[in-house]
Amino acid sequence: MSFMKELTKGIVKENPIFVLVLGMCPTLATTTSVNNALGMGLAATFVLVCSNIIISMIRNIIPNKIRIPSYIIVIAAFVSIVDMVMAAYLPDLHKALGLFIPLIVVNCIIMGRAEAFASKNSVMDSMADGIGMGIGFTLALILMSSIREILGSGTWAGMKVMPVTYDPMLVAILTPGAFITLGLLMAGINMLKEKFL
Amino acid sequence: MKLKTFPGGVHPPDNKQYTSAVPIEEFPLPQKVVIPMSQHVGAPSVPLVKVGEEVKTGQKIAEANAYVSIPQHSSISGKVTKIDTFLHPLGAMSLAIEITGDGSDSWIELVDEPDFMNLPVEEMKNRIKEAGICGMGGAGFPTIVKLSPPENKPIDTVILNGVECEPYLTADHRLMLEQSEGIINGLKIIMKILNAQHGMIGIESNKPDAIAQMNKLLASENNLSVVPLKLKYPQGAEKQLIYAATKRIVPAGGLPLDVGIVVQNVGTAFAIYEAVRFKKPLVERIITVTGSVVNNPKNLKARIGTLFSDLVTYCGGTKSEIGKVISGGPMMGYSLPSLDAPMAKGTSGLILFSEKEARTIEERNCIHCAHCVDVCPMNLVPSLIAQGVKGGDLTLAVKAGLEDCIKCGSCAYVCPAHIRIVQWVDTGKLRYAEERQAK
Amino acid sequence: MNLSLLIPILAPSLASDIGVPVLIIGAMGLAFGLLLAFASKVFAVTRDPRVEEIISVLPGANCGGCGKAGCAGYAEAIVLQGAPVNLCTPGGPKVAQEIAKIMGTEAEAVVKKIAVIHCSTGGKDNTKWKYDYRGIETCLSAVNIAGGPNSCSWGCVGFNDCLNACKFDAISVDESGMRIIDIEKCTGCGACVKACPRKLIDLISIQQNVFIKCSSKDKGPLARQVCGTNQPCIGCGICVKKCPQQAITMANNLASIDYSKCIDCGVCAAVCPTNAILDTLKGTRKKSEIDAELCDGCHICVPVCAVGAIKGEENQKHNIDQDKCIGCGVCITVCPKNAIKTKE
Amino acid sequence: MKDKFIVSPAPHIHDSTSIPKVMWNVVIALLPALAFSIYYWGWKTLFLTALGVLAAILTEALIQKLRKVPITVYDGSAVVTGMLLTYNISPGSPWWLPVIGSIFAIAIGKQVFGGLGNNAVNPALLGRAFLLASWPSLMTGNCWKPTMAHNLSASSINGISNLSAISDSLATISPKAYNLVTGATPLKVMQTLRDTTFINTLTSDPATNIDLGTKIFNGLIDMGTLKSMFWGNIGGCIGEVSVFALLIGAIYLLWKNIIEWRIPFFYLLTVAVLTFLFGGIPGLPETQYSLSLPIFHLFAGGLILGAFFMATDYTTSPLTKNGRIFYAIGCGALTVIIRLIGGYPEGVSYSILFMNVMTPLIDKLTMPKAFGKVKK
Amino acid sequence: MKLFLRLGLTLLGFCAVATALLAYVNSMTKPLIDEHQRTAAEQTMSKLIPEAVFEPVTIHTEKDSLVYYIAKDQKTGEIKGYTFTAVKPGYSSMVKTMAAIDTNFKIINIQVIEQSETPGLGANCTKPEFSAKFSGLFADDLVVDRDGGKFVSLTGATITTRAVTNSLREAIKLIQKDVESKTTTPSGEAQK
Amino acid sequence: MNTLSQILVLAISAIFIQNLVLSRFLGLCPYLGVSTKMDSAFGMGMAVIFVMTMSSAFCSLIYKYLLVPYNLTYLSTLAFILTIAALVQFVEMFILKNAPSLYKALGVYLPLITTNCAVLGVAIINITPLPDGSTYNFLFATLNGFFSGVGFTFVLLVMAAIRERLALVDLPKSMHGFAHGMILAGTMALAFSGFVGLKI
Ligand SMILES: Cc1cc2nc3c(=O)[nH]c(=O)nc-3n(C[C@H](O)[C@H](O)[C@H](O)COP(=O)(O)O)c2cc1C
Ligand SMILES: Cc1cc2nc3c(=O)[nH]c(=O)nc-3n(C[C@H](O)[C@H](O)[C@H](O)COP(=O)(O)O)c2cc1C
Ligand SMILES: Cc1cc2nc3c(=O)[nH]c(=O)nc-3n(C[C@H](O)[C@H](O)[C@H](O)COP(=O)(O)O)c2cc1C
Ligand SMILES: Cc1cc2nc3c(=O)[nH]c(=O)nc-3n(C[C@H](O)[C@H](O)[C@@H](O)CO)c2cc1C
Ligand code: SF4
Ligand code: SF4
Ligand code: SF4
Ligand code: SF4
Ligand code: FES
Repeated sequence: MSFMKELTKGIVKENPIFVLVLGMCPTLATTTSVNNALGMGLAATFVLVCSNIIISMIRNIIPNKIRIPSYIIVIAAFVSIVDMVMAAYLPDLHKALGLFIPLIVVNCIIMGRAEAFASKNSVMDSMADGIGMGIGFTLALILMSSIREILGSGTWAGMKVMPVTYDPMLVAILTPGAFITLGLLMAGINMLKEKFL
Repeated sequence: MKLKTFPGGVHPPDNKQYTSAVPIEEFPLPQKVVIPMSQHVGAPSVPLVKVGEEVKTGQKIAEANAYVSIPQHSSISGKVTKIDTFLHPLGAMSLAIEITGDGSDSWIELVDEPDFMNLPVEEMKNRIKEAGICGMGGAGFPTIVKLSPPENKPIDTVILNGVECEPYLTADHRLMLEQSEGIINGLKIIMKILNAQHGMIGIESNKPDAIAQMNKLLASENNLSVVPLKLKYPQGAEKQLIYAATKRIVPAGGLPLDVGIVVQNVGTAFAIYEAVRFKKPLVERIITVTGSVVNNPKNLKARIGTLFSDLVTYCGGTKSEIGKVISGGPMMGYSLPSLDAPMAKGTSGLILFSEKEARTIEERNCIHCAHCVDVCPMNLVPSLIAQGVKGGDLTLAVKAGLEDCIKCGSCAYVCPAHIRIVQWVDTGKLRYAEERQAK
Repeated sequence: MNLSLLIPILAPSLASDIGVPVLIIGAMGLAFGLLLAFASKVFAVTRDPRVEEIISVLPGANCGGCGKAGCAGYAEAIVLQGAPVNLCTPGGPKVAQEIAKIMGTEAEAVVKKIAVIHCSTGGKDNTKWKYDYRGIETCLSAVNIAGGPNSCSWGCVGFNDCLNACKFDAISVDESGMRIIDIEKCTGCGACVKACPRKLIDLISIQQNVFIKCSSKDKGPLARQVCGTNQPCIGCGICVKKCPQQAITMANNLASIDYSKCIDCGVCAAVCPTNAILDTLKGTRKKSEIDAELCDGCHICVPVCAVGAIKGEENQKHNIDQDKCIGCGVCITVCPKNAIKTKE
Repeated sequence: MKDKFIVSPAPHIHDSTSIPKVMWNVVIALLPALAFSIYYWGWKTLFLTALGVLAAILTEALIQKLRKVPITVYDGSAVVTGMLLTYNISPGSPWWLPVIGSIFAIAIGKQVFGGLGNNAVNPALLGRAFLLASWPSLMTGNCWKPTMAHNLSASSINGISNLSAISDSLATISPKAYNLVTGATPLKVMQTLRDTTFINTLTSDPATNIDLGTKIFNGLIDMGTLKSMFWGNIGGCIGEVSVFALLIGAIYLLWKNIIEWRIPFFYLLTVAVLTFLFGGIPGLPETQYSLSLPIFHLFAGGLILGAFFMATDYTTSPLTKNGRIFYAIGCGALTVIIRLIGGYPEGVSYSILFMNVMTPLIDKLTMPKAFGKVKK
Repeated sequence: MKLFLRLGLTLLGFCAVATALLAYVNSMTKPLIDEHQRTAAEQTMSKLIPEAVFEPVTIHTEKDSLVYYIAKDQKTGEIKGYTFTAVKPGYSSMVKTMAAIDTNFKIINIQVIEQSETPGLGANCTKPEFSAKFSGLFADDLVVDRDGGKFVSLTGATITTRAVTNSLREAIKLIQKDVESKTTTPSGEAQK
Repeated sequence: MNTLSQILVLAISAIFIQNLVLSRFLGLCPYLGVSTKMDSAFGMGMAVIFVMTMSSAFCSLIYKYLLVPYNLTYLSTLAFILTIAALVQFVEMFILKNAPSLYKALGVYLPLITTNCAVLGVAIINITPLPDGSTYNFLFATLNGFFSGVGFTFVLLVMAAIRERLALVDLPKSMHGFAHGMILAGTMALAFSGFVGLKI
């Protein structure tokens, strides 16, 4: 029961991007295309789930003083694994995501969930939390990237969706576009909240 | 010659044409006067009379009960008919004494000492104190306090403020033309009391006749002079006047006496002269009754406590619907809910606006045009004061100059967004005082 | 974890591939561990244990959403500067409660007080205007010009300074223009009390239900003339006389209730000729009835009833007019025979 | 309310100014430039401007309606924004460019912050930056060329008038140089000249290259060119071409006390001084210039438009007097930096945008001391 | 002392386990990654000139050096052409292009292999339509229209186009010189 | 180019052209979270400058003398983040004990920084090959850390000043919270894009 609850809360109610406002950097940097976003989302989800599991397993044996370094080592280990595996098997995606794979280590979501959830909850719940948060994160990334890719390149996941005459609004896939898209999405969510809450 | 002035300021149309050429007229004895107990800065006076008591013109009816306070005198002879709260010329309700006249205007005993200049300083000061004089330029600070500076602050210059920079008002202007001798004598008395070496009379360039007249009279005096000033509002504000006339800068939060100067209104000087020479208490003053809806705008010499409605009636009533009643000048005066208020010692004007003139435009967001910054004579950032108070950030308001604002209204006058900056300042000052008290 | 993955580690061919890095990074780990151990010894500082406690409750995301510098900064702000406990968005209400638990041990004993506005008009539409006010719309500013725009110089001007000062959204304006205080939301912080320039708001125990809804110190006729809702306190003094507890005093034409004496009976509200007293329990109190068996007609109860609900000739059975009875229960306390009871 | 007097805070009289008056005056001041642009480019510029203005007004009204706040489009500020935005695009733009730009300018630049007075940066410039980032080819390309033939001779199109004499032979000596001087805006030519490697490739002979480079440079800053630039006989955006027309408007604004002298003065002064000091062309050691180079830079591109109409935008320029000076110097310095070593030939819009975001900080740091407060 | 040991050893433990794990993963993936990197270049080359083996040649110029490959037919060993990589700064990055030319120094094909230009503008240089424009051109054709040449640049990305054309042109000229000098002086020493 | 002008170029590039926040998308969480007040922004900025400089220096040393010689570059992420976490914690304890007043100003921001991806980001950028294939040496890595921190602080302060001003006005309801911060960041990114292509 609680497993399902922990699983679903990350998707909407405590969506890490729109509600908790964590992990902004990859959100903005990797949403230039749906493929990148999906890659980043899955990579982060993998790390999130694994680190949540391990941390909740070891949460009782870590002295408080070195809690953060220890967590970080766990996280970093998984990130490095993702990094290497991706470089080996998905070299193109690895190249596109660039710097942001190693930066999953410091993605506030992962450390935040480790601290806020996994360090206090059972392995099962932590796993559920990780999966839920990961899915929430990934979905949010896909939403962002869909908007940006369609507007900025006229494609969705690489497929042409806009009419040929469409002259893409480049700014959507550039830095300012990232901020503004997310800002408008958040405003939209605020508006919905106001209406329905 | 380049006229002296200060940085900043605005040029509102002066509208003095209604009354500047109209000689002072004596307002006939009113049937009823209402003497407010606080016509001045400081502690309110305490009534000495009871309801039903007979009083003479000039009789003391209320006593100063603190150092910064003044006595009040009956301005007509008659009977005390009420001691209650009445509408005050600044708008609120406050304690006042109502006297119904007997029509005889029988005065207390006055004297005439032509040799008044040789009275001892203490006696002079005593007469001024007993006459209940407070500043007649608007602020109403008890004059006797100003004339008793601490010993470590010698005063070398006395400036008479004949600027009258407020549009519409001509009371000081007429007084300077018609009572120049008295004013000069008042100046001399002040200088003697303060042991000051220089005397100046600051007059704006839109009163060339007053400048000429004063110049003529002062030609023979080598320590007295007229300072013609550029036509600009608020030229009459103390610190700006001092700067224009002497280039001295009164420190923020300081007083003119910190730079060896005392400023008095020309009307005050005249009252001082009368008090010292005749022992005459301050029971009458010049008031300009004007505005587009007044039938016959006039400069009146009227008794303190005369009701505004009586003044308006005497000036022939109104041509059309009154929109707004202003006691004082249009830049700093107060608008009143009715004409039932009396004139006080500091009331130099009564202005009636038509509805159209009175209409205001809604306040909008500040557009940061900085017009207010450019005109502020105190070098403040008025828009940020207003925004700070409005947005709840008093620290910002104080940084932008909340405490130093003299509320001249130049900023609000030019603001294209019609922001009530002065009212925000007022509100901010109240809130800030509260906040500091809480600490 | 699949242990077979670890097997190659044991294989000697991989020893150098794995041994060297393990050695180096392990050494780094050891070094940093020792460094931190050393630091925590040498730089040990005692802090308020509650700070640590709160830090452990907070999500630890260090998101800065609370406006403070990270979770630790927020925890410190709560303990040292008394910051509100509900600023952590990620933590939500659960965390707020937990923090309150850590912080609030002393606070629990105190009876909750809430704000009450002593004016029945709500300003604006419900008041008479003295003039056409064209200034900025805050109560403080308005009151400061020409004595305030409403004809009653004591009453609410209605520009919502109180509402804007309330950080908890506890004050709202209802459709009749009155300011309503939400008992649930009001925390008794007193911000509105400070904000009201007319000093109309008071903090009163949440258990009280009877309030004077006027602050006018004007004399009766004037008060009637200027009051927008025609419910002013006219200083008639009837409530003072009728209060069974002598809890009401009259000063400057204005009644005020001493809540240390008030028993919430509602008599004053019932007798006030102008309805200046609000009784939130009005009509809901359980009424009294006389047990005919026990009543011996001593007539003691008749004069004490403020609303004259008790009828009966001396030495005959009395009865209570149920339409009139307000259920204040005063008669119950005076009946020597214990004949009066609260109706179930 | 006849029966009641009006009571309001002092002052009881007000200057005749108001937001709509100010804004419509700015519109008036912008009209001469519009007239000149119609003269030079044809009616299309009027059409584009009208579209931009209309889009701005409609966007503003729509958002205000959705937000249920008073609709204030008649105050003219949206009109100014729409006009200035259109002034900042090229006359050959497709019709939807000013429309989308205006929508973005008003929606994202202004209304998301609550409308007039709250915006952080100049909406029109934000709109331009948005268009530039979105459709750089339309914004920087030569799409205005076709419409420009309007009663102008080809050689003076880009204003390099003294090159007309050599231009025929130029086409044979160095097609590259010919293309440059006939095809681009003066600033673009200037920027290209600063690229030393470019000059080296004009022809195969280094000496000829230097000579050609020097000729082009001298042509740029020669009196005839400056005259063309003053009247607007050159390539450029709709509103920026005629220095003369813009100055008429600027003088009107100064006279009406709508803008204050500090920002334009220090902006232009900074540009003049810096270009005088550093504006020379590194690869052409022999070029001689005196005041003509700073004048070239003052007249070129959008500087006059920017300094008088955009840097002075109330909301996004500092309040304090000293702040305005720092702000203007910052604008000037950045403009010159971008023109001389930046990635764009013209730096006015970005420099103003950048200083816009600095404005609140500048205001904080330059809060004046009250009259009588001792300076520490 | 106990604290010291505890903290130190715990971190040591974590580091050791993590590192061991990573080292293991690394040992598994490294060959693959290296392979990718190595073959990436080769793949591109063989895409440009199929069925060939490549022999590196280094030319030294005053400033730096250029490596190009002689492509010889896998079977016959006949020289099919040359491949090389050329770099120049574009709009916001270094643009690296690999190209193949035939023995007449005519471009067979090109491929931009590294750039981070503006997506939608300069970044369009990786598209096949762009590469296609190069086939069959000689060094002297590689001048963009803006510079008086004939090469039609990418819309709104003259700078990127220029980077590609200029870098290729210069490289081709170098290689041509080198190859020609070798054919005339059979010793093969091409030092300048 | 001599070293001094190289440093100048590095500074300008790190602060304006390749600004961490506006062009590299790093450190956004604190950029949005701690930019509502100038005071906090300043404290946070100083703490970031300090930690970023230190960590860049340490990481550069570790990379050069431990990881590269033993062919362990695949462990850089692990080694760097370990170093940063330990360093931050050490510095925090150190300041808390030895300079309580400094701790008041900066200390509270330190824990925020461990999870600030900008610090690790800069450490990784420092070992990423430049266009010419070289990497920053120790001095330049340290300076890059420092200037990147300065760039972060700069935009943080600018943002805080804007948001303090906006705090005084009525923003539309939907713009409350992070929404207007995001749009402001986008606006700033557009304003900063004027620096793209600066030839220094
Ligand atoms: C608390 C207080 C004390 C003052 N003391 C003196 C004084 O000792 N001497 C003096 O010349 N004026 C004194 N003033 C009067 C001021 O200088 C000034 O005349 C008065 O505030 C009115 O100024 P205004 O009409 O320019 O507003 C005092 C004013 C205040 C409020
Ligand atoms: C904005 C402003 C304008 C003023 N204008 C005048 C004026 O025109 N004439 C005048 O006598 N006092 C004017 N005052 C009051 C003077 O500052 C000062 O209080 C007065 O001259 C002192 O003289 P008194 O105490 O005799 O009134 C003005 C004050 C302010 C703040
Ligand atoms: C946001 C933005 C991105 C740009 N990206 C590129 C680019 O990637 N490649 C490029 O060559 N030019 C780029 N440009 C520059 C212009 O498009 C440039 O003016 C264009 O290359 C036309 O140059 P020309 O005037 O020489 O024809 C960019 C411009 C902007 C505003
Ligand atoms: C002197 C002056 C200059 C203006 N400049 C601009 C401008 O550059 N861009 C713009 O969008 N609006 C401008 N406006 C109009 C108005 O201020 C603007 O629409 C506001 O929304 C923004 O600050 C200007 C207004 C004035 C009075
Ligand atoms: S801020 Fe005060 S002193 Fe300055 S112009 Fe406004 S009212 Fe006058
Ligand atoms: S004059 Fe008015 S709109 Fe202009 S800056 Fe001052 S307060 Fe703002
Ligand atoms: S301000 Fe405080 S006391 Fe007043 S209503 Fe709100 S919560 Fe209650
Ligand atoms: S603050 Fe006071 S006067 Fe103002 S609305 Fe509230 S109760 Fe009424
Ligand atoms: S993800 Fe970069 S700071 Fe939060």
